[in-house]
Amino acid sequence: CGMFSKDEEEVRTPKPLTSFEASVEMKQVWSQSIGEGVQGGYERLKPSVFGDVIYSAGAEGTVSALEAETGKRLWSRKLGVQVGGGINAMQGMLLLGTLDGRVLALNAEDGSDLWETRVSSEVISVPQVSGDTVVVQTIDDTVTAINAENGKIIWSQENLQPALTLRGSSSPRIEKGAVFAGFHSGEARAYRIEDGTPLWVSKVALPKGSSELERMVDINSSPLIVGDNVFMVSYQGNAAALDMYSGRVRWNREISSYKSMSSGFGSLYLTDQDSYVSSIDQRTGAVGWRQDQLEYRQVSAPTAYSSYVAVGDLDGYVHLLSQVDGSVAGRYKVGTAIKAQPVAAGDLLFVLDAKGKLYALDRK
Amino acid sequence: FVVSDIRIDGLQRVSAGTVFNSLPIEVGDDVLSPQVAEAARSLFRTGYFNDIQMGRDGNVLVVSVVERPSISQIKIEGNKAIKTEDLMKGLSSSGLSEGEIFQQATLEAIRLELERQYVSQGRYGARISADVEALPRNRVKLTINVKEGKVATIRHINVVGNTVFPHEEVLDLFELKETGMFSFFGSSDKYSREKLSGDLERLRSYYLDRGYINFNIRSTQVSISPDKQSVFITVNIDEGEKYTINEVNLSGDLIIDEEEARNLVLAKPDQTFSRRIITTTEEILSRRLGNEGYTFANVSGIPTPNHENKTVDLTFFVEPGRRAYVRRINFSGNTKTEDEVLRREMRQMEGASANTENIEQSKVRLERLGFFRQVDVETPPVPGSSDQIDVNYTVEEQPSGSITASVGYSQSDGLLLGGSISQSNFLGTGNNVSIGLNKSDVSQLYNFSFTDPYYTVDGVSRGFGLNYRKYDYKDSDISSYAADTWGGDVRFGYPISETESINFSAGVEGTKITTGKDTPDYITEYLKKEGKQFTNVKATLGWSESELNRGLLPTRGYSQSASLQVTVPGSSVTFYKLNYRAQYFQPLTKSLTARFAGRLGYIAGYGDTSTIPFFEHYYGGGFGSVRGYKDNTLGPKAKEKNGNNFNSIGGDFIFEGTAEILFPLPFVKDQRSLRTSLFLDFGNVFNSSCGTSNGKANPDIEDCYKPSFDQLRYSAGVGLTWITPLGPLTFSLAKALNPKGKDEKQVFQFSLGAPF
Amino acid sequence: CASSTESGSRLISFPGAYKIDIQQGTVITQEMVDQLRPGMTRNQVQYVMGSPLLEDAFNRDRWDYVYSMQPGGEKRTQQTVTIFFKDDRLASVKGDLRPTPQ
Amino acid sequence: CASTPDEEVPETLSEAEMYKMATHSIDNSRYNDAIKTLRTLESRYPFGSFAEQSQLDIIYAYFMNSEPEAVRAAADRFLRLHPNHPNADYALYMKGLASNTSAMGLLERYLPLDYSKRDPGQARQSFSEFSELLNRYPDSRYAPDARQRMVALRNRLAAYEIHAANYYMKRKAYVAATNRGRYVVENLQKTPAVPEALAIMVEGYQRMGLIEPANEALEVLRLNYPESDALNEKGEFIGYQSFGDVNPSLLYTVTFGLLGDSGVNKQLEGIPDLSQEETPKPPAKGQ
Repeated sequence: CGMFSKDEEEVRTPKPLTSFEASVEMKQVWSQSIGEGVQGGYERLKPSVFGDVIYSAGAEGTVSALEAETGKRLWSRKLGVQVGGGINAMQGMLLLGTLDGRVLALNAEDGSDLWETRVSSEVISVPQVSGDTVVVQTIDDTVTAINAENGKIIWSQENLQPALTLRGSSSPRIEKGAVFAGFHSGEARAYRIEDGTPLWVSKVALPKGSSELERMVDINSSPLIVGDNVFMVSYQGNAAALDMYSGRVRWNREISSYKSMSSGFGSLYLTDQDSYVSSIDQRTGAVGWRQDQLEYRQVSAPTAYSSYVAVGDLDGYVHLLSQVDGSVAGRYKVGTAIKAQPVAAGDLLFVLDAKGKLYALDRK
Repeated sequence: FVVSDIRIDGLQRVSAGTVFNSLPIEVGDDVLSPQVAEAARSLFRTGYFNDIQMGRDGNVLVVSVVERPSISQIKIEGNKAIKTEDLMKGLSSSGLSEGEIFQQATLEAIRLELERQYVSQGRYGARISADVEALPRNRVKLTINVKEGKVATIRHINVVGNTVFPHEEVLDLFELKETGMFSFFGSSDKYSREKLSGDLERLRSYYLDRGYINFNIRSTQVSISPDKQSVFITVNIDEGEKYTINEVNLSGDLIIDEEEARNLVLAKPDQTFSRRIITTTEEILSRRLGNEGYTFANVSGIPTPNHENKTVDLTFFVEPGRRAYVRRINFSGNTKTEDEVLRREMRQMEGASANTENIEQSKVRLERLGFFRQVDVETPPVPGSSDQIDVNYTVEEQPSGSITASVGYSQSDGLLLGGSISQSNFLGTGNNVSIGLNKSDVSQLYNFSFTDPYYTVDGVSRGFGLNYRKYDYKDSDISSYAADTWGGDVRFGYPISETESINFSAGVEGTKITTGKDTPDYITEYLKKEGKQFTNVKATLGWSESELNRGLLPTRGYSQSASLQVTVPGSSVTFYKLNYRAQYFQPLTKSLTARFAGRLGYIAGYGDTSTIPFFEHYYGGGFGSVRGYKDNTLGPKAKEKNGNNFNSIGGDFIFEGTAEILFPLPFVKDQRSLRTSLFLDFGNVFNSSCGTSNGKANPDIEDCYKPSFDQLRYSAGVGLTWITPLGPLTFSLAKALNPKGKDEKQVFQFSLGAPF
Repeated sequence: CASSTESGSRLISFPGAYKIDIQQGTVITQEMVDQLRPGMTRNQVQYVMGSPLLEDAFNRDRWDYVYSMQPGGEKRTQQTVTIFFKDDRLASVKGDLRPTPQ
Repeated sequence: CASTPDEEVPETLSEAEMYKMATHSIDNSRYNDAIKTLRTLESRYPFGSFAEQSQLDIIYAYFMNSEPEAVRAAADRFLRLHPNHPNADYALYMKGLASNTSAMGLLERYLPLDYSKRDPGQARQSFSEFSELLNRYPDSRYAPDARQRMVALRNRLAAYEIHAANYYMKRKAYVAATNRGRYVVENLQKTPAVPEALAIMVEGYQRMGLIEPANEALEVLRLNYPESDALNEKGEFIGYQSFGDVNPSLLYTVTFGLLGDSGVNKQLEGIPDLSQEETPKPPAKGQ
């Protein structure tokens, strides 16, 4: 009971790793530091591959382009602004969002500035682009569309928020002329990309319980579009499959996650709040398998990588789980904690750790 | 059926009376079954019973009840951050304590109550579970175990959209701070909704006070991390443009003339628009109207911005409302002090037109008495009348004087008996009384003084004092002689303005000196010349002024006093003493105040007296003078006859002062009876003639200087004063910076009941 | 009337003593008194003159409005206006100020 | 390490033994122990036959232990649980007594302080609690004592008004003094202060030159209180009183009253004091 005694014991202690017989070996192709890591923040900083170049942004604003195969640094630039969301390399343009409420567009060739637009609040999710429209979602749940040529704001739609929200923000998805976005209120909405007219709204999860904490049902993970299904998952709520055109809920299953999902072989892979990685059948919502050996290891969002599901954890281990039964197939230790979702490109797997070091891994 | 009697069985704790009260059926009613069901429901609503059966035995209505168990004990485990007593208090405030009736709803209420207490402390991750254990005699034991989890701290506060002021400047406004090195110290990094709304208000007025009239907070996000240990706050703002004032005009019934009102208005054309200037002008104008008796006056400054040229036209609408009158002035909290002691300080009369300045001035006068730790005033309107108010003063009394008693024994002094009472509010009568009696084999000291500050209702004060002191011993700090004194004086004073008063006193004082074996020659020569017996008749004329905000431990204002004391011709020694004392408070920041104080004293003989008697000299050093030096050891010292230590003999000119910084102690809540300060003291005692009777410096005299600045002694240190019922307790830790010659240092000094 | 403690001869002889001003009663102006009309109800009188500080305990039909001021140490000056009611209607006005006849 | 304080009272004691132990400690005035035992008894045997009686005794123990707030809380709790218990009047009575003495700190209780000159707030609260006792239990055994204390409290409130009125008379604030007098005459009838109040009103009105109200008040004074000091044998008003500390001459002040002239100096006689006899113990069970 002393004044400074460690009286705050950990409520959830991470499960220690057990030995297993590996069926796949991993090796490091190259590794490079790309600037400052995310440290304790919950921003969405993950690298983005375009052509055979991988672009990445550090938390304090260093943007660099590396050759995907060899990791050779093509160019790198210090923006000197806190980057919240990004980087998205699409159509020769690099998009990122900042903590002081701006969306920046850089030229993919040399990183020079294209345009910069001030939006309503912090951007800690990845701006998306389709055709000549960039769509960004800020943490005040406002979706803003910006002209990709000159950075002028085309339209913006605001949404009501609960008093207490979960730190983090979902990145919208653009598909077939519509923008799909998930919000802190647990609702999913679709807007027409030209003028932002709302197409449909549907409830992914309903708040329940008495205190503000129990009533949080934020959708922080990005929507995943496969075919005409929009898959969404909310915190302390459900995973749900929505019909892209009407927003009707095809199925929903009670699960709580705030990290993005990925898909493969007809099923969805997601990491829930207690770091269980599970696979859910896209058509029926039934749970395929559920890997609990990584309980409480603050596992990152999963990425489908060849026939495996790749996740990172708090000690810097990359785990490869078999997509079939979720069993641990391989494990490889990189530097420190991995928070960002791994990125698969060709047969390379790129992993960014919290200290801002980018690793390219391949199977032996 | 007609109910002939009602019988209740199964009653244990609840009294039959309560059951009958809530039973809608009486003896003699003709009762049908729905009424019986209704009766059962109403009984259930009392919440005392688990189960109620309504039966019938002939014409007797039988009510058999099973009482709900009562909670015999509530035990809470696993709680460290919040003490069990606080949790229990929270529980009993929502009706859950030992001895209460146990209901299932109470268990849920307990869980919610405890969770609320933890959330309010920022421990969002806390999880609480409770289990119930039945005990014999229908009692229940509740064990609640708590998993507290970590306290959520604020990881980052971000203001989006501020371009005008740098990020740090804006964050400084916030009471909530990002967690950092020293945040475990206070709770500024714990999120609380009230603190955030206070911060937003400060942010808004910061902008509005600097011309940004269209400033607007678009939205605020408070988000928490999934592990519930970090809170993120984002405030999105639109600054808008900076506006300047175009023209200012007044409208409505001004009561006071336009000219005076106009120069009371702080807002001037083409000055930057500022909301604070508007609110302060509103206050000044309504207070000015209050002085004319319009306490219900209402002044509102309305800005009309015109957006093209970014200017604002300001109009102050003045509604005097009705002239208000005071019906009654009530005092509460004065359990010890008499009502008249408070009422005579009032500048506002009952049955008179209410005057805000007088009401405020009366409050300051009460604080200046020094009897009260806290004085609050409120002026509620009298119900049922549109223009009458009552003035209610609530006071919180504090000890106003000191009581000391001492019994001791030492080989040199023998048995020591002593006691002294000095109260400035004796028995609540407002009179200043001090009685001192000390008796030991070596010395007897008796003194008595009585002053009635309000001998007349207008504040003419009158008092008298008697003292008798007899020493027959060598060892005291002042050079080796003992002075037996006896005397008495009469003193008067009366106010000559709201803050100034003059006082005069006359008294007679007899002194007899007896020397010891070590008495320095300086003294023995003097006594040979002047004889050992002195009888002086003294008259004093003084003037004093005080604008302090409080009687005890003031923090603002200044006070000064000057006095001339003359011994009437015909006394054995004729001299005059000039004294001047002043102190000044200058608030530096919200919590820091600077205090500067100084004292000047000069004695000179007249008539046939050339040298001043040494026992009338000024002595310096120690408390109330230059701390860090032993009491009364500054200034000229004479070598003792044999042996070479020196005793101080004082001087005829004293100059001393102090510069202090008063700061609040971080942990102490009640700052009103405690004062801590960092101080720099300076001063010394000088002598116009250093006893050079035969032309050159007398070898036996040391540290004797003519008044000059470079002979001042300095000391610096920290002091603490604490007002206790036994009297002001003062400590000081001081380092003498430039002791010279025979000055004696004393780092730690302590005193009880000494004037400070 | 009673022997008073305030006979002029023995004024206070403390030189320059400060005494506070003693103000009592409601401010009465000629303009207020002029608004008085016979037959006014009590509320109307109260609206014009302000509430009476000196309600007479033994005679409900009489309201005395007194204004007195005694600047520190000087003589006490006083203005009085008394209003008489007859079955709750203003009957007559007496005292130092009277409504000027229209 | 904040473990809950363990029970000094052994678990094994039966209800009756605990009650005997509590009464024993009350008898030789070990009130703290009595309170602790009674509290444990109540929590262990909440339904026992002694529960109600122990709640009564705990009120008495708190009072004698001079914890006025605790007395009031215990009394309220008893009244909540047993609204029409035969001894409910005792709880109400003790509430009145508690607020009467709650203002007196340790020092004031033994010093000769005149409470009519001090904060009347407690007196009003205690007065209202006693009046609640009188109108709910008019024939309670404590009614006479409560009534007597109420009279004393009213006298004290009236005396408080007179002191304020005296101050305003000294200040020559005659409207204030007359209103204070009127407050006593209108709200605090049948108190010994009424004659003084009337005398103040007469003098106030006279000083303000309002002759009719002065004479009305004088008439009432003459009829009801002919022997008042403000009247001479023939019933003429000879002035309320003169205060010594209003305008003494310089000489009188300097010479402490030997020379010079200070005017008549007749202070107010003493005001009847609160009756201080023994505080009654709660009635034994079943009485």
